[in-house]
Amino acid sequence: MKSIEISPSQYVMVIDADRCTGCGACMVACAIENNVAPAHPDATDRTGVTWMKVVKVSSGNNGDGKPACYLPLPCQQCAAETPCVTVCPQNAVEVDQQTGIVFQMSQRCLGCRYCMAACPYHARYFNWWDPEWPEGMEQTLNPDVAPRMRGVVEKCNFCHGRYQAARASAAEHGQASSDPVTYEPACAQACPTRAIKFGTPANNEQGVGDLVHSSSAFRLLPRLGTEPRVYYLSKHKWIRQMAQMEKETSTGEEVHG
Amino acid sequence: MDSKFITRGLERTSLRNFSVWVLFWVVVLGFGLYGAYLCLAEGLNQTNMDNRFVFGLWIFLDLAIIAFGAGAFFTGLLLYILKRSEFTAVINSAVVIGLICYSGAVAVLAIDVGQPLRAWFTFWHPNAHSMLTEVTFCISCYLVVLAVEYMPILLKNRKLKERPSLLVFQHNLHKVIPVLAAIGVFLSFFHQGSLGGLYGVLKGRPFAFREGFGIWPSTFFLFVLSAAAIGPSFPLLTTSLVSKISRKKLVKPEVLQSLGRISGWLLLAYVLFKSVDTLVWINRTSPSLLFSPYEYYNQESFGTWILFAEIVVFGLVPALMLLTRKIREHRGWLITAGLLACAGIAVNRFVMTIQTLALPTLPFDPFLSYIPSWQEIATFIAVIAYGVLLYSFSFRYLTLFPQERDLNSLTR
Amino acid sequence: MFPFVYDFRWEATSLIFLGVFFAVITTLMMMVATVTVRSVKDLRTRKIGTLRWHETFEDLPAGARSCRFAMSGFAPGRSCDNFFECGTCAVYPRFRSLEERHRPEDHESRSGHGGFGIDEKRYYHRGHTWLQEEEDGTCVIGLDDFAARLLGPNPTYQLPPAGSTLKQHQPAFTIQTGESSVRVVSPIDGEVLEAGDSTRGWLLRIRPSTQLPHARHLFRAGEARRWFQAELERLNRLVEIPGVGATLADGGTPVDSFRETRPDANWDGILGVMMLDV
Amino acid sequence: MNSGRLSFLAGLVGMLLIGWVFFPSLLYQKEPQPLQFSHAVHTGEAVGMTCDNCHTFTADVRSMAIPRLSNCKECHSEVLGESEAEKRLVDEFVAHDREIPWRTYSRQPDNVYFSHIQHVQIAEIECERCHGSHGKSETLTDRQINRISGYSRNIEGQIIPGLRFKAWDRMKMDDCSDCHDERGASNSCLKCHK
Repeated sequence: MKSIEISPSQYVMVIDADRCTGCGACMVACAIENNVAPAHPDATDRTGVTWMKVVKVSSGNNGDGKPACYLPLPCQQCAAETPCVTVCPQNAVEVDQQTGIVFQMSQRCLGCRYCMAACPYHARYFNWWDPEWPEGMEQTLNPDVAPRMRGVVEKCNFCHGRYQAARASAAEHGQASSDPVTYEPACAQACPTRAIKFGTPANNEQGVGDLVHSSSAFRLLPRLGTEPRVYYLSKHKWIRQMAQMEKETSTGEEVHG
Repeated sequence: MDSKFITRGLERTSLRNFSVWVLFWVVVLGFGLYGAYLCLAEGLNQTNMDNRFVFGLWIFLDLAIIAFGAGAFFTGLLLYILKRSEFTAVINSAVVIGLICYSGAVAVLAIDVGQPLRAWFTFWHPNAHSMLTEVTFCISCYLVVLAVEYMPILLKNRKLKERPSLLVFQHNLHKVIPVLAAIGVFLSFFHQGSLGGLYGVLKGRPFAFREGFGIWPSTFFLFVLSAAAIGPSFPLLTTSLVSKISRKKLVKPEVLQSLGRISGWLLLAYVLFKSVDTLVWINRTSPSLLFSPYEYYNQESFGTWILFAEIVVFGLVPALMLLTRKIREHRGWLITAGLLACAGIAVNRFVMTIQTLALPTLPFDPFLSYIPSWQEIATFIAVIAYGVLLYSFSFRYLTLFPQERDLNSLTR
Repeated sequence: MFPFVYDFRWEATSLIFLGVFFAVITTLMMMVATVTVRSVKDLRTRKIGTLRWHETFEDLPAGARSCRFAMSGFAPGRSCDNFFECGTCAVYPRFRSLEERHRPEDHESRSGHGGFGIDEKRYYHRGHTWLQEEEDGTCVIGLDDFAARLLGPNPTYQLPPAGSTLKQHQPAFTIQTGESSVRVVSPIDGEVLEAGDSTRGWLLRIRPSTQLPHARHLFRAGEARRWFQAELERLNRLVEIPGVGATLADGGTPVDSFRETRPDANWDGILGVMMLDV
Repeated sequence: MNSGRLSFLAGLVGMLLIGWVFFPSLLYQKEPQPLQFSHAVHTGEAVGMTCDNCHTFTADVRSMAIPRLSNCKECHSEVLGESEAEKRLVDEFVAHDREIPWRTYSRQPDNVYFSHIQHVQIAEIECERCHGSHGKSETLTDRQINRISGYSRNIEGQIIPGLRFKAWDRMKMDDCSDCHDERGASNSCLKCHK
């Protein structure tokens, strides 16, 4: 696996697959934080909006003591050749150079869904229905996140509403806007097992700077060259190999992260 | 009754028959438009597309009918640029079909996107790196070109040309048609290619991803070549169909055979390049991304038979048929070969869109299936009905086939 | 799209892409503008008549456009590409001299050929009119036998008033017969002196701008015979007329009215195609 | 001049009038302020207040607050001058301890994230850069709301063809991005959008 090319001052997320119990707290926290409307009655698991989605992966008969694992799948915030950015016909997707966050401008989005076809991680979601909140529930909307309308694509942006808030309070303390700020996305905050760590390698918040270099770190489909900013951790070889599509590895040789 | 509007020397069915025919298609169109209206008013939840199967029937059909519409640019290329004057016999019809295909495709695209009113954003904030930007620009420009090319045909209508201003305009417009044809060829080359590039660039879809030259993946060139290959085949089919329905001889058989022969050579070249491309993809491109190409064909509905069908049954076979003089000179076989060739391109477009999306990329992802909803099918039917209506009116009131008067008697 | 639009990208790819796009759009707009300007100019300079004839000529079925020398056998299969303007045709003199050397004018006097009356004194035009020079230097115009049989009984004529100008190959007058009306093109440039009618044997008396012997595009009797023959064959391809065609070789006389033999045919279309009004 | 040309000109003038005069008044809904207020009196030499005397940061430090009644009450617990507005202030609002429902001129659209603290404190941009001479105005004009977009006309700009002559004539995205360009600040979407 290639060494990371990610600027140390950009954010990374490290998800410990061994710790994840599949409880789904991150999914709920994400939806509430980011003003995702309750699913339409006709929505299925393939038409709903779940910026963070936990999938269960079974080992088959090569369990290695762990028959199944859960992988929380947010947008992988690809750092290189970001597939969704190059395909968007009207520059509605952008990689922020400072934070590394891949940002979907729903207001610019045409809803052509080409980015969804391009995304190898299926981490993008289309608003098939008008977002509707039950009477009174719109009062609970997060003012830092703009709701999206029907017919546009949206996805995880590392809770950039929280980033903006952190940025503002950093400014209050006189911090220049070029320095990275410390904040925690809703999913990381909500995880009861602390399986999701977030920060910049430079500041090494929650140890992310070390974790991305650990031997158990891996990323999804690294051969596509997308350099995701979301890392996974697992001590189990089958999980690492499965995620990297490496079916043939000689025994006894450790795959280096 | 309307005989004053029909070109002199052409024999057309009675107004009553024509009205019945039109009425039938208007009803079909109405039904289709209702489906399309639902998709616009209620949103794309009316379709069976979803977050994984983001493109469906519509994109497949868009790609296919835009390839079929290539007849307009290719006949224009043969006639105006390569000076093959025998194709005057089919150019008008090819232009009308091109116009129908492109306007139909654009209309469906407008329904397919989530926010059609933002379509102008692509022009205002274009991302020059996106194949889709290129497609959008080229198709809109080419639609304008086709509309301008259609004008002289329309203005030749018996009643319209009575007006001096229209006559003069038509005359002058006709003089610059070669320039339009050249622009059309240029635009077609790029957007037919970019439609192929749409999928070829998707590294995240190893089934569709292809290497290429510079910014263009190999599918770019394959799409151009395949569109050019059926460019002559599709007018051959439509001409035969119209001939059958109207019970008129429309063009001399030699013209159709000539179209078939050109189609055959191009198709042969396409099959050759497609085979080389497939081999490179199986042996190099796909393995380099750690995807075993054989897995793509393990799925229930998409076996290797589809690859065989695409390249051999609907590629090599019609190519060889069209290149065989004896087969070409037999009307029925000629049409069969044209039909096979067009089906082959449709299969190719199907594979590039539907199969690409059905196959999983993530290792733990399942294979997906998708069946279009009635609203999607209705929208497609609306395009067909629109095409039939526009063509019927053009055929009745305009001169689509100049040779028709020489080939038919005027006895009822 | 434009440099003043937010997030316009000053990078090579964008600039090339937009450059090509604007080039295409500009070319398209320039072309439509040029066509419009030219059209306005053409409308002003009143070339409509000539232009309409050229357009009509282009629209004629291929069978109606054969060269006169194709009919006489000197240029087999040749189509006219000069709008029947033999006076300005480049190949005319060559074929004409050939014709004169190899087949001296057929003086065999016959009152008719294929049952059509052909008058040695008359000049025939491809729109099925004839011209005859009178003693006072004026000319009279009439419809030939072929046209008379196409039109059927009792056609009505809308003739131009005295003083009108006629232009060669451009509509001179209109005939109404049954449900169809057909415009008859003028065989020559000239000025209308008097309108006649069918009982007087001619329809218009004119003062031609060209002296008839110099009007190269008109047929004399010998050529007219071959042309009538070709026209009959053309008609027969459009509609099978009993008593014409195969029987003609025997010198049989065609029926007086083609119409009556085949009332079911599309006579409006036939009239237009045969009389150069499509 | 013939009648055709005359009627063309008349039509042109008519349409221009409709477009430039009638249509804007139709497009924008006028909302009067609940009370008249003279910034000029307060910031003038006699009183000598500055903007941040009343417009302080909100709790989340992103916005500048519209003054609350408590700000006013600091001086205006009783009628000080002779103006009608001030009498109303005391009678209608101070006496009943009722907040004045001021109408905000420059509220950005929902999808815009604007942080005053970053602009005022970190970048040290003067209030006038965006708000112009509002702090020296004698009266409060009506707020004009675009009936279609719901945005204030102060965002879209008062000049009908959409031109900007002074930095504060408009507060559209282009105006933000121009200033970001000038100062070398990032123009990434994420910087201002949410």
